[in-house]
Amino acid sequence: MVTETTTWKADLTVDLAPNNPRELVLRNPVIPASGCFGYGQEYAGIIDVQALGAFCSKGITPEPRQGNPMPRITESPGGMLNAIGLQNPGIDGFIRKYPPVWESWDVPAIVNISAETVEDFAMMARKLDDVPGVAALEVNISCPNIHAGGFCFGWDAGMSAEVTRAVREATTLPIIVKLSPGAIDIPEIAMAVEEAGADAISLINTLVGMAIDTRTRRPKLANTTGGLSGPAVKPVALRMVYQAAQAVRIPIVGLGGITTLSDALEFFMAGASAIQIGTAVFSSPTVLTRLIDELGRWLDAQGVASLGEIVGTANPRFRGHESTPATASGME
Amino acid sequence: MVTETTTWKADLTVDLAPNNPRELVLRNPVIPASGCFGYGQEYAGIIDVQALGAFCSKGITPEPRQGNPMPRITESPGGMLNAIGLQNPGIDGFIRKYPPVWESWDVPAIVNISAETVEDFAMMARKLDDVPGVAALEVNISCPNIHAGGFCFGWDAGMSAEVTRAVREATTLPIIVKLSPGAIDIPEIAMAVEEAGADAISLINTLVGMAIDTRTRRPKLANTTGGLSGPAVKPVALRMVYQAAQAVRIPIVGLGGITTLSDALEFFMAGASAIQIGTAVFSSPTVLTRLIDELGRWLDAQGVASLGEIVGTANPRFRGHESTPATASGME
Amino acid sequence: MASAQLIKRQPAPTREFTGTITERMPVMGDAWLVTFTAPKELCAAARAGNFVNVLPHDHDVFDPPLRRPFSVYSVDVDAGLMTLLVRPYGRGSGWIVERQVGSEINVLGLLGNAFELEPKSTHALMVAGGVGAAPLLMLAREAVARGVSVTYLMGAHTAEALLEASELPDEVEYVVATEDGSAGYKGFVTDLVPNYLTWADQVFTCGPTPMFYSLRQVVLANRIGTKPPVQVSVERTMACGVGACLGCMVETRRGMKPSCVDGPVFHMEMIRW
Amino acid sequence: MASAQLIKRQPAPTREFTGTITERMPVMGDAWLVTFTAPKELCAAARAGNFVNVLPHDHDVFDPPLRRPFSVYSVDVDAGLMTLLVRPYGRGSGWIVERQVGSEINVLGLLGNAFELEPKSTHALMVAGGVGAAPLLMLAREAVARGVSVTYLMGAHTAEALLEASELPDEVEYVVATEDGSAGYKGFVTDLVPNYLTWADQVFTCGPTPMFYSLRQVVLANRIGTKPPVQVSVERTMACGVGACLGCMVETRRGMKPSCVDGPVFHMEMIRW
Ligand SMILES: Cc1cc2nc3c(=O)[nH]c(=O)nc-3n(C[C@H](O)[C@H](O)[C@H](O)COP(=O)(O)OP(=O)(O)OC[C@H]3O[C@@H](n4cnc5c(N)ncnc54)[C@H](O)[C@@H]3O)c2cc1C
Ligand SMILES: Cc1cc2nc3c(=O)[nH]c(=O)nc-3n(C[C@H](O)[C@H](O)[C@H](O)COP(=O)(O)OP(=O)(O)OC[C@H]3O[C@@H](n4cnc5c(N)ncnc54)[C@H](O)[C@@H]3O)c2cc1C
Ligand SMILES: Cc1cc2nc3c(=O)[nH]c(=O)nc-3n(C[C@H](O)[C@H](O)[C@H](O)COP(=O)(O)O)c2cc1C
Ligand SMILES: Cc1cc2nc3c(=O)[nH]c(=O)nc-3n(C[C@H](O)[C@H](O)[C@H](O)COP(=O)(O)O)c2cc1C
Ligand code: FES
Ligand code: FES
Repeated sequence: MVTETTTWKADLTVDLAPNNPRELVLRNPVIPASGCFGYGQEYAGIIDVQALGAFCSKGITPEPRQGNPMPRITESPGGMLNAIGLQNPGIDGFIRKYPPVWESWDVPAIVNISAETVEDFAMMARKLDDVPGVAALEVNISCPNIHAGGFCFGWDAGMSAEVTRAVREATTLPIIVKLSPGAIDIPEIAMAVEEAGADAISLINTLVGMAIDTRTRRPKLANTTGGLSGPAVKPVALRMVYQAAQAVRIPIVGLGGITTLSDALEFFMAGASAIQIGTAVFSSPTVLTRLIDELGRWLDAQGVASLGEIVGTANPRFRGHESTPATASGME
Repeated sequence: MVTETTTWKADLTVDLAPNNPRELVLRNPVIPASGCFGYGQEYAGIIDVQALGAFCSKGITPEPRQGNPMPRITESPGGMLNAIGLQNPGIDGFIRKYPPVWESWDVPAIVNISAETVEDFAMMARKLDDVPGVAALEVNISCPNIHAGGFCFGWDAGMSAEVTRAVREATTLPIIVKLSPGAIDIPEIAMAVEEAGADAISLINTLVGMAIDTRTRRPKLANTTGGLSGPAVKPVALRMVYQAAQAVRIPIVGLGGITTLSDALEFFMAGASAIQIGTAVFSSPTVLTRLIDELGRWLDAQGVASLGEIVGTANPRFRGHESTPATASGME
Repeated sequence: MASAQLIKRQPAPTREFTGTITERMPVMGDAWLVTFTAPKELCAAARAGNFVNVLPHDHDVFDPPLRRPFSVYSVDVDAGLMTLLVRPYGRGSGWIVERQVGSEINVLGLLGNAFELEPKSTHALMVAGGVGAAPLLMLAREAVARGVSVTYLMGAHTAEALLEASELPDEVEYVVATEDGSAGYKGFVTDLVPNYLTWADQVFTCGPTPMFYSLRQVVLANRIGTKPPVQVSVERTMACGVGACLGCMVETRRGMKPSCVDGPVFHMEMIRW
Repeated sequence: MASAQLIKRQPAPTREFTGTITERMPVMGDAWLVTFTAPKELCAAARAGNFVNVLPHDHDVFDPPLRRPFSVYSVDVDAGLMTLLVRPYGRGSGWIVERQVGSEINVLGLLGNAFELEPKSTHALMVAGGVGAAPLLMLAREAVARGVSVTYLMGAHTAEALLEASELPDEVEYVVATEDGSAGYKGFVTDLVPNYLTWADQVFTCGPTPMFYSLRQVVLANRIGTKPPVQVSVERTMACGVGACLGCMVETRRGMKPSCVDGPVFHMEMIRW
């Protein structure tokens, strides 16, 4: 499973923020997903982190969080459930501790932020705006809005747009808004955040699931429910990426169960410009560099000069290559 | 994998329509799921169909349907995608063809009905009301409402209640309303259909997913998207059953990925009074009789006299055993 | 006219059983003959064209979930043994050929209908491609046993991928074609078909889908009227194998039919190509 | 005071590598010693307490997805071999013990910290339960090599489930307890601990969680002050194994700590029981 460094001709670069002066150019489209790569250092001794397209940090919150009680993870068929509870040092502790390290790295660091109010999202964005070592923000709207009785921001187009707009006004950094699979109408949410100023969207976050220990007759996770991820969710994630790619023109970062080159190609062909790898990193950290390698060699073998040429090829109504800006009315 | 017939002491019987004079008493809680057991005859030569608690028919529609073009099924990690397209002879053809056969069987037959208008649901219920051989209806509200621009009935509490009420008025047969996992707020939907007169609810139907053939760069299913089922969806299904069991008092039929005794016990402990088995029947038809057998022996080994005693035991806010009728206001 | 009908499934029992692998033999280059114990009633009832669905994972693993269909290659009724010809292709077949002698596999069968050798037929032409050789080998044996003279055409990309002649009864005329010319005729097996169309009373075929298309062209262009009639065994992804899921349909002149019950064998005319 | 600290992870390389199984040996009743090829740098760096995460499925199967942690049981640095003691329990360990000699397994390691034998320690007590024998066996060898006198207490339900005395260096005093009395003391291994608390400078333990609880009771009730200090290797379900997922936490007096990095070995005092 160890990747031998090979070379390929194909162009794997991708810009995830084409409309943003601060841009987000990746040398390749492979990004470890938030919460599955710590803060980068954890894997620095195992793979060449600077060979990646970028990496996402663990979700950061306004205040430090101890996270949920144990057990926090359990396995499910073809997947896993997690209820980490966003354990993190909080925005201030985070800024002191990690960006200074990343500054010396030649790979874009994307900071994943979570909050329970629009104001807190904006506050974190403002604090991160000019922190050296921070290349972009990923806005996790799969969290409960305490002003909406715990109803998740990402389930409602209006609330999703509100968060996006507030973050947009608070920073000029490239913004990737990460959608929740709990929403009924993904295209509606995607268009709403695009219009609200998102540079790109990423999807999907985890599905809500649970497991019960039949010996103790209690939920396996102390938190009762947890987020389902891994190969099991791939078909749902791919469908949502496919739908979103018919709704918006901004770049889409696809994720959810991606483990093999074939999985990755499915997401690109559905309309994703880049991909994130979460659970598969746990199964095989080298999957990240291996996918870059296999992708480059596959494109060469297919005689395709650049990755962009296969993006959306399986999606007849793919809008990513349109030149006119997308508007809700622009949709059929 | 062949089940040797063993005997057990535990009482496995369950009544899925305690508030209905026509009741729906099953000798055990194991039911093959709609679309995964044909019309019963397909498996009659392989397992003892009359040993089952009941069985669900393929989904029946107002008119005959040819179904979707091929391919209709494909495999996914720990699951499968299907887009059969409700191929069936239509309500009239169905009534002529199958109930007469079932009449001589000593096992309740549950007819699964699908429609795109409230009126059609009611029409089918009316036609089935006094058909010998039909024990109950399962109302599949995971279908698009053509009067709501294809928005699925089951995603909206109002529309779900409307269908339930119409079916309730059209028949005195026990009604099981089958919920869609696409809904954001399962408890809200569950309470709405309970108040609208459902005798029981079943959940979950399939999640919407897709797969792409990277060689042809086209969706693997002719229909593009399909329903995801199998072990992969179990955590999501279990979570929804757990939530529904905190919302309603009517019996709950749990399904979604159930394959092993341990899976089945998870659903009972979450609050399901009975279970349905879909995809696992394809992997192993004998799973149905084997689960009944293993369940009986497990209860004996645990010294539990009746299945009911373990229902909801992992769910602190389980309402199934409450005596006062549930109302929306009855919820915190 | 027979060829306007579906081919009825003969009354054959269907059981889910656990077989123990007794032999693994490499054949046809990268394929394997996998032999396992099976109920004698099933071995006795098996006809050429019938298939079984094999569970491609251990009991406590959930992936890959769906059974894989394999035509019955041969049976030993007295010993209660069934043999399948398995070419490792992807996840399922790969898992199966890795099972060692002594390990168990879960099998669902008998499934599907069988090739129909008409009573008055005296000359049968069989056209095999790749693992399509399996059901036709069994058919050749049935035909020879009934005194029918059989010509068995087989195509492959190269010599070593061909079925061993020794597997066929001596009475069978075995003619091969290879794309690289390493054995027999150099080219596609379907090129050989015209020479036999006047000789044969019936044609039976099983192989990759592209082969069906060219065979169909060749037959329609060269036969006289509707003679000889052609029976084809088709391939579809399957879930249940018993007509319950409606996932393996073939579009026929009688509508969408499950190939696991009304097939895998169809009269060529019945299929809407 | 040392026991108020976390035990630092020694600088050990972590690699994802594919090892080829060279030997499978049944031990301790139903368990197996599984030996496979591993990079020499890892074998050389391995210390008692370190573990590796084994991928419990073939490359094209997606279930079960998560790696399973196993303590290093022994290494052969010159030959580049690593051995694990695996008791088949569920899906992952069951798959691993079924791998035959010659098959490959994907391994991530070295992971975690190691037991800390203090320089001034001359008497070490080890208390092993079940497969917890693995890291302590390696520790016993390290201790003996450093001239430390070792008493190794092991408990099991019955005689055949015990570690073979021959696995331990001759210098080690091996004392066993069985619940059925079929060997050594009849009862729990923790009952034997009091006899050694004055003798030992340090106590090291690994075993099922219930054993930790009773050991802790016994130690707190019988030792003088905080002497001897106790180091325990704990078990948590893991995903990443490198401190990235925060799924394997242990609640310590310094907060929630990942047991894959700040453990698996902890000073008993540091854990909030
Ligand atoms: C009635 C019937 C009889 C059969 N008899 C035999 C037999 O005797 N011997 C035998 O070896 N096989 C036989 N097959 C084929 C077999 O059932 C499997 O389809 C084949 O082994 C591939 O499955 P897999 O799990 O290895 O590949 P998978 O992992 O299922 O497939 C990998 C990828 O290849 C695609 N794919 C699968 N099968 C094929 C194919 N045949 N051609 C092109 N792409 C494909 C899949 O869509 C998937 O994307 C038969 C099929 C049917 C329907
Ligand atoms: C640091 C560390 C070192 C370890 N070293 C070893 C070792 O040297 N040898 C060894 O055999 N094992 C060792 N283990 C345990 C091993 O990692 C697995 O947990 C064990 O093999 C069971 O995994 P499984 O896949 O077989 O069972 P699973 O299929 O994962 O578990 C089946 C069911 O049992 C539960 N379960 C899992 N493990 C246990 C358990 N230990 N006790 C009670 N219930 C459980 C699970 O929650 C699940 O519900 C170690 C664990 C850790 C964290
Ligand atoms: C252990 C774990 C922790 C996660 N933490 C976060 C997080 O902090 N923020 C976030 O947006 N997503 C988080 N996720 C979700 C992943 O980023 C990803 O969206 C999801 O796991 C689906 O991708 P996968 O199937 O490749 O894992 C986490 C996932 C896992 C498994
Ligand atoms: C091939 C197939 C066909 C199905 N057809 C129907 C149907 O007609 N009506 C319905 O309500 N559900 C249908 N379902 C959904 C199942 O009844 C069940 O809700 C779902 O598969 C989840 O259960 P499982 O994971 O045990 O399969 C179908 C599922 C499959 C796999
Ligand atoms: S495989 Fe289910 S109908 Fe044929
Ligand atoms: S296993 Fe991920 S932090 Fe320990």
